[in-house]
Amino acid sequence: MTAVTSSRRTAARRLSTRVGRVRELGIVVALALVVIPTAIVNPRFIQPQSLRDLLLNASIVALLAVGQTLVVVTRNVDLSVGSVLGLSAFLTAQHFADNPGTPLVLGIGFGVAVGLACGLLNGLLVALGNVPSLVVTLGTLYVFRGVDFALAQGKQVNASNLPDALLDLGSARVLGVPVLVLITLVVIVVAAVYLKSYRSGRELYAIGSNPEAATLAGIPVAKRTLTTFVLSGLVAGLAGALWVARYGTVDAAAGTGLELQVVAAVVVGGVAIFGGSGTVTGAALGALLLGTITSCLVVLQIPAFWQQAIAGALLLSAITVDRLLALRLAKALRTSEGTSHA
Amino acid sequence: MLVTQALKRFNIEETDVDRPPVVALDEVSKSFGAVRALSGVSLRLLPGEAHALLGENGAGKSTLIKTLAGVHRPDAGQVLLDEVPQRFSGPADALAAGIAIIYQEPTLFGDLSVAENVFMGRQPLGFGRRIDVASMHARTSELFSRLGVRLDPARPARGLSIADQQLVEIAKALSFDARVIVMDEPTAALSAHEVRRLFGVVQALRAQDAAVLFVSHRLNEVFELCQRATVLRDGEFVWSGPLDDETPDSLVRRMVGRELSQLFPKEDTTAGEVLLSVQRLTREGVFTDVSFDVRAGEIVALSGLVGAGRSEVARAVFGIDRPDGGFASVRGKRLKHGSPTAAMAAGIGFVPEDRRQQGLVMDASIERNTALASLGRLSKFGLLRRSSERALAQDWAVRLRLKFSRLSDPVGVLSGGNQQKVVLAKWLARKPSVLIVDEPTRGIDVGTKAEVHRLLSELAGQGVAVLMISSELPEVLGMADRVLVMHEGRLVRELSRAEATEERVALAAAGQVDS
Amino acid sequence: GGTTKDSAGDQTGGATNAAKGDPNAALKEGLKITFLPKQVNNPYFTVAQKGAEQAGTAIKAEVKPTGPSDAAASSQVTYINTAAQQKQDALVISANDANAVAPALKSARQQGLKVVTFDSDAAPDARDVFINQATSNEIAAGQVKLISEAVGGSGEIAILSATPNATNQNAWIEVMKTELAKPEYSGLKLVETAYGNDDDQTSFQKTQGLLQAHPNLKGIISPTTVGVAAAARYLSSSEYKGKVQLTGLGTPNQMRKFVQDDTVKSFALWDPSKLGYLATYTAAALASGQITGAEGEKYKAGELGDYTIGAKGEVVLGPPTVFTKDNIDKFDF
Amino acid sequence: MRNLLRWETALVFLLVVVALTGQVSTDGSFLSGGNLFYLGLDIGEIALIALPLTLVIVAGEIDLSVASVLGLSSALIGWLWNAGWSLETIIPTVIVAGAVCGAVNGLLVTRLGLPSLAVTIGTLALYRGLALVVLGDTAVADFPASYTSFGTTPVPGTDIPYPIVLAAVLAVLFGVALHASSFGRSVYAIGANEEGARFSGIRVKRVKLSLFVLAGAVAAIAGIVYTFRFSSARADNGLGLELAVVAAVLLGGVSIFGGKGTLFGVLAGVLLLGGLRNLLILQDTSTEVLTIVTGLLLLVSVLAPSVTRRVASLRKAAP
Ligand SMILES: Nc1ncnc2c1ncn2[C@@H]1O[C@H](COP(=O)(O)OP(=O)(O)OP(=O)(O)O)[C@@H](O)[C@H]1O
Ligand SMILES: Nc1ncnc2c1ncn2[C@@H]1O[C@H](COP(=O)(O)OP(=O)(O)OP(=O)(O)O)[C@@H](O)[C@H]1O
Ligand SMILES: [Mg+2]
Ligand SMILES: [Mg+2]
Repeated sequence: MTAVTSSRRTAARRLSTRVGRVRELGIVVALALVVIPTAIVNPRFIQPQSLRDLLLNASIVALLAVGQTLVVVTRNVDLSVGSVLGLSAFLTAQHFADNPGTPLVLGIGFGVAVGLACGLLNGLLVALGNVPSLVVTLGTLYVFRGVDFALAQGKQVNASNLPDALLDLGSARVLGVPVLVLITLVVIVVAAVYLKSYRSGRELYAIGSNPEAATLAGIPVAKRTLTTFVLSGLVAGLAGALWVARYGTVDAAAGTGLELQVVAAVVVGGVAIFGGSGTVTGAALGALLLGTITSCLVVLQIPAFWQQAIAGALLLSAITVDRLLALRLAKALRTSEGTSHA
Repeated sequence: MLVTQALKRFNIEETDVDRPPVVALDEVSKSFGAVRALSGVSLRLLPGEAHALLGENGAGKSTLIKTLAGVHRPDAGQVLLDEVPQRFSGPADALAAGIAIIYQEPTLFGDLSVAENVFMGRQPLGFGRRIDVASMHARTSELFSRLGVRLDPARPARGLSIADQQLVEIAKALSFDARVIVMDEPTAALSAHEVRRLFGVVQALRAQDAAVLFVSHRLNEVFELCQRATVLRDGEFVWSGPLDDETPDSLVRRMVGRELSQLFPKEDTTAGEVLLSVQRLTREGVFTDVSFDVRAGEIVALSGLVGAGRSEVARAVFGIDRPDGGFASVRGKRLKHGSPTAAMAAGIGFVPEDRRQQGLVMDASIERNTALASLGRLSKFGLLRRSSERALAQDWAVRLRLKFSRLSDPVGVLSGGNQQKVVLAKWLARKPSVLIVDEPTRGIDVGTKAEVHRLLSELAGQGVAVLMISSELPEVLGMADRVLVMHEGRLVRELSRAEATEERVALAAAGQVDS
Repeated sequence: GGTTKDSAGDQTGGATNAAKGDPNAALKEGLKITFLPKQVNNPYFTVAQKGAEQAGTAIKAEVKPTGPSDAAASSQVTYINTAAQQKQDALVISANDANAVAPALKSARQQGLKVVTFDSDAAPDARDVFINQATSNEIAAGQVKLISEAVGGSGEIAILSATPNATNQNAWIEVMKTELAKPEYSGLKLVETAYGNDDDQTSFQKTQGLLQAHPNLKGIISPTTVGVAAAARYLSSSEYKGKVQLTGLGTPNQMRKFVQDDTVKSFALWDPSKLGYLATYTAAALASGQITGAEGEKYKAGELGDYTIGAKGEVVLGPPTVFTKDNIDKFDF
Repeated sequence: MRNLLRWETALVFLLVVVALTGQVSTDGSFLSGGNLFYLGLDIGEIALIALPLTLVIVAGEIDLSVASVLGLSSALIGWLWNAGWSLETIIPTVIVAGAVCGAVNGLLVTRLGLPSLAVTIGTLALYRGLALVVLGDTAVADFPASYTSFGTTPVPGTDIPYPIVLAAVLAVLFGVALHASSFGRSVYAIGANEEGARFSGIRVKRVKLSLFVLAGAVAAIAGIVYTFRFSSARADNGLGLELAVVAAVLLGGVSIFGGKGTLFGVLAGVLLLGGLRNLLILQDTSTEVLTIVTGLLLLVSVLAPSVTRRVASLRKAAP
C-alpha cells in the first residue's frame, strides 16, 4: 500500500515539475516545426546571416516580453511598453543628435532612465492608487505617446545624425553573435534567475497567485508591484535605446502597437495572463517564435495578403496546443496521484 | 488593588494575573462603517497556554484576530506585545513580532508548490542568497510528518481539498517557530484524525512556552485543548477565565446569553421512495464504484476522513465534474453528466463546502446571492421581478436569523457563519427535493447550528432526501438516518442509525472494518 | 432583385465647375486655410507643412495645420467636418483613402470650402484641384531606371512597398510593371512585392525575408520613405551591402548616411515643402476666384512660378529630384 | 457599488461641463445641430461596439478582435458587392459572418478554457488577415447613394444621424438585457465569481458564448455602418479601433475584472470621450494634446473612485 502510494507520488512529482518545463519545450518544438520545413524549402533560411537576423528581430520584442513577464506574473499587465519604447527611442536619438560627443553608455543610460521614469509613474499609479493596471497602462499608453508626439513635433532623427558607435552596436558581433542579442540574453538570464531563485522573485508569483493572501503573508505587495513596473519600464527604455541602434531612423511613432505583440509573445510563451505562473525564458522563446513565423512566411513566399491571417492562425494554434497539453498533464496528475492521506 | 478593580471591570478572573501576557489587547474597538465589530475588547494571552476565543457567528472573533495580525488597525485601544504597545502597519509587522496566524479562510498560493507556500518570504537560502529548494522541501516534509500529513512538498497548492489546504496553513504557522500562534477555526474542515495530530502539535508548542489562541465552534475540542477562554458577544467582551470550572452549557450560556435547547433534534420519519440513486459512480484517481440511494424523508450522512473523496462524489452527482463511469439518477431518471442545470431541474440542491469560491458571489448583495439559484422562477419573459427577489431574500433572512444591516450590502461583509446561512437560503429557496449539503455547519456557531439541524430535519420531515457530508462526528451521529463511510475513494461501510457509533464510524473511515 | 452593383449604375461624375475663373482677381488676404496631412507627426508631411506655412506667410493667409495621428482610411473625416464647421475658406488635404473622405469633402464643398488635394488624391468629384508631386509615370519609370542603372541592367528585383492599400503606391507599382515589360528592361525580373506597412520594424524584416527568399536578388525598389530607410539600414549592416542594390523614394536627411557609405547609389524624391507650398497657393487661388479648377486655367504660385491646370483638375509639381553622393549635401529635408 | 454610482454621476457632471464650456468657447457652434450631427457620426461605431463589449467585460472576459471583425465585414461587403450580390442579401450575410467570428472566439474561450485576452489577440490578427485575403488592396466604393446617404444625412427633420438611431435602439435592448433580465444577472454573477455562478446552475459557457456571438454580430453591424458611412469597403477599415472602444467602456466605469459596471455609464463614457475630442478638434487643439487627454481621462476614471474612497476614509478617521 505504502509502496504503491509513494511510487504514485513520485510519478506525480515528476509530472508536476515537468508541466513547467514542457511548456518551454513545446515552444522549442513549435520553433523546430516552423524552421525545419522552411529550411528544407529554402536552405538560406538557416545560414548564419539569417539566423542572426532571426535573433536580432526577436531580441527587442523578447526584451519587452521579459519585462512584461515580471508584470504579468503579478497579475498585472503593462500595455504602455510600446509607447515607453517610442518615447525612450526618440529621446535617446534626440539626445545623441543634440550632443554628438555623448559616450555610448551614457546615451543608452539616458534611454533607460526615460523608461525607468515612465515605469515609475505606472507603478506609482497602480500600486498607490490600487487600481487595475490594464486601465492605468492603457491610459499611459496614450499619455506617453502623446508626450512623444509633442516632443518630436513631427521631426525625425536619422542615421546620419547618430554617432557611428551607436549604429555599430546595432550590427556588431561577438563570436558571430550580434551584441544586441547578447544584451538580450543577459537580461533574460538575470531575470530568470531572479524569478526562480530569489525570495522577492518568488513573491511576485505569490502576489499573482493570490493577492489577498500575499498581503496576509506579509509580502510588501505595493512595493513589489511598483518594482515590477519600474523594471518593465526600465527594460522598455533599454529596448528603446537599442531600437535606435538597430533601425537608425527614429520618429515619434516608433514601437506603435508593439504592446499587443509583446502580450502575444508572453502568452505564447506560457505565462498565465492572470498571473502566478510562467517564465521569462518561455516569454522570450514566445517572442522568437512569433518573429520566426513572420520571417518564415516571407521566405516561403506566402502571398502578402495571406501572411497576417496565417500568423494569427498560428498564434491561435500555439496557445491551443499549449492548453491541450496542460489539460492532459493535469489529468495525468490527477489519476496518478490519487488520495494523499493515510 | 487597582489591578483587581480593573480585572473586575473586565470580568477577568484573578487566577492568571501572576504571569505577564505575551500578547494583550487592551480595550480595542473596530468598526466597519455602521457595523461595530469590536467595542472595547480586552484579551490576555499567557505564555504556554492554549486560549479559546469563543462567540457566536459575527461576534467579532475573526476581526479581533485580524487586529492582532495587523490586518486591521484598531479604531481605539491598543495591541501590547510583552506589555509594550505596538503599532502594526501591516501583517508583516505582526509576523516579524513572532505572531503566526492561521486565518479562517485558507490563504494559499495556488500556483506555487506546497513547500513554497509554507516558507514564502522565509525560504532557506543557499549560495549567493539563492533559495535552497532541496532544504526547503526537506523542511516541509519534516513539518508534514509532525502533522501526520502525506503531501508532496513539490506539488502545487492548486487542487488541494479544503482540508489539505488547512493542513498546509497549519504547517506554515508551525514553520514560524512563533511565540504566538493564532488559529481561526483550524479544525472546521478537519476530521477527528487530523484534529488529534494537530492537538498533539499544539501540546508540543505549549511545552516550548508558545501561546496559542484557538477559535472553534466545537466545544468538545475547546475543553480538550484549552486552559482558558475568552467569550465575545456582539463585538463586546463578555467573560474571560479558566475553563476548569466551566461546562459546555455554561460556555454556551455566556456566548448566547440564554439557555439553549437540545442540539441535534433529528426527528424520526418514515423513509419514502428512492429520490436520489447513485450507481457505480467513478472518477479516476478520486473515487471508485460508489453506489447508494437516498430516500425521501431520509438524512444520509457521507462520512470519512478528509480527502476520502466525499466532496468529489457530491460534485459529480451535481454535475460540476464529469464522472468517468457510472451515473446518478433522481426518481429513476438518469442525470445528464456534467450539467448542474440538469441536476437542478431534477430537483437537486447543492450547498458546496467552499462558500467563498463556490457558494457565493462575494461582491454581490445578500439579496442577489439569495436569488441566484432561483433566477428562472423570479422572472417573467426573462425579465426579473425585483420585488419578488427582495421578498424572497427578506423571508429567508428572517427564517435563518441572518445577522445583517441591509439586504443590499455585499455578502462579503457578513461574518463567516452568516455567509453560510446565505448559501443555505439560496438553495432552500429553490425548495429542492434532493438536498446535498457539504459541511453545512462549517464555521457556524452553536445556536445557528441547532437552527440548521432543525431546518434539515424539518426538510426531511417534508419528504426531502438529504445527503449530508460532514466531518463532525457528533453531527453525523445526531442527524443521520444512515451513515455511509468512505475510505480512499470507496464506500466501505453502511451503518444504520442504530448501528452507528463514534467508534464504528471512525474505524471504517480509517479503513478498518470491524465485525 | 435588390440593390446590386449592376443596378446601382455609375455614381461618379467629373468635377463640375459652372463658374468661370477670373485670372486677374487678386489673391485675398486673411484667407483661412486648413492643412490636413494623412497623419500629423509624419516627417514627410512635417516638411510639406513647412512649405504650406511659408506660402501662408507670403499671401497673408492663416494656415491651420491639423490632422489625425493615425493614417487610418477614415480618421480624416472628423477633421474635414470640423473645417466645414469652422467655416474655413479652403482645405488642403492629402487623402488617406480616395473614397472614404469623398462624402465629407463633398459636403464641405457644398458649404463653400475649396478643396485642394496633394500627394494622394481623393475621388476627383470630391475636390477642386489635385496637386500631383509628379505623374505616376514619371515616378515609376524613374524608379525602374534607377534600379536598372544600379544593377547593371539585369537580374532579379523586388519591390518593398508601404501598406497593401496605399493608393499611390499601388498606382506606381502598376506602372513599374508595364515599364518593366519594355524591351530595354528585359534583363530585369520582378520577383516579389512585399509590404512593410510603413513601419520600421516590419520593413526591416520584410527586407530580410526578400533577401532570403531570393538568393539571386540584385536590387530592391522601395517607393516609400520609411521602407527605403529601413531597407538601407538593414543592407548597410549586413553582408549584402554592395551586393544588393537599393533605390526608392526617400528624404535626403534619412538617406544621407547610406548614400555616403555606398549602400545606396541613388534615390529620388520631390521636395515635399514645395508640394505644400504649391497646394496652399492653389487653394488661395481657388478661394480668391482666380481659378475654378477647370482644365487649362493658369495661375501663379509665388516663387514657384506659373502653373496650368491639366486634365481632371490636376497640377503637376515637376519631375522628382534624383539624389546621389554628389548632390545630396545640397538638400536639407 | 455606491462608488460606481458616484462615478456615473461624475461622468454626467463632466459631460455637462464639457457641453457648457464647449458652447461658450466656440460661440455656440459646439451644440449647434450641424456639429452634433458630426459628433453623432463620429461616435456611431464606437457606441455600437461598446454595447456588447460592455457585457463581455462585465462577464470578466474581453474581446479585442471587434475592430478586426469590423474590418472583415467591410471587406466582405466589398467582395460580395463586386461579385454581384444584392445589398439586401449582403447585409444579413455579413452579420451572420460576424456572429460566426464571435462564435469562434467564444468557443475557443469556453470549450478550451483559453484566456480571452490571448484568444482575441490571435483573432485580431486572424480576422484582419482574412479581410486582406478577401479584398486584398482594393477599395470598393461604388455603393448606391441610397445606402451611403445614411452616413451623410440626418433623420429627416432632425440632426440625428442614422447610426445613432440604431445605436440607441440597440442600447435599450442591451440595457434591458443587462440590468433587468435574469440573463443579465447571470452575466454579473459570472464576472464576479465564475465558479460560484457554475455552482448556482448558471450555464456559464453558454452565456459567455452568446456574449461573444453578440459582440461579433454587432461588430459586423458596425462594419456595415462604417462601410456605408465612408462609402468605402476596405480591409483596413477600423484598424486600431479596439483600444478606443475598450477605453470608452472602461471610462464608463466598467471593471476590467468583471462583475461591475452599467450600460448607462458606458454610454456616458462614449459620449464624453467623443464630445471632448470633438470639442478639442473644433478648438484646433493639437493631436498630441488629444492623445494625452484621452489617456488622462482613463487614468481619472480609475483613480477618481479610489481617491474618493481614500478621502472619505480619511475624513472618517479624523472626526
Ligand atoms: N471587512 C468588513 N467589512 C464590514 N464588516 C465586516 C468586515 N469584517 C467583518 N465585518 C463584520 O464584523 C462583525 C464581526 O465579524 P467576524 O468575522 O469578526 O465574526 P466571527 O466572530 O469571526 O464570526 P464567525 O464565527 O462566523 O467566523 C460581523 O458583523 C461582520 O459582518
Ligand atoms: N481539483 C483537484 N485536482 C486534483 N486533486 C484534487 C482536486 N480536488 C480534490 N482533489 C483530491 O481529491 C481527493 C478527494 O478530495 P475531496 O475534497 O473530495 O475530499 P473529501 O472527502 O470531501 O474531504 P473534505 O471535504 O473534508 O476536504 C483529495 O486527495 C484531494 O486532494
Ligand atoms: Mg470568523
Ligand atoms: Mg469535502
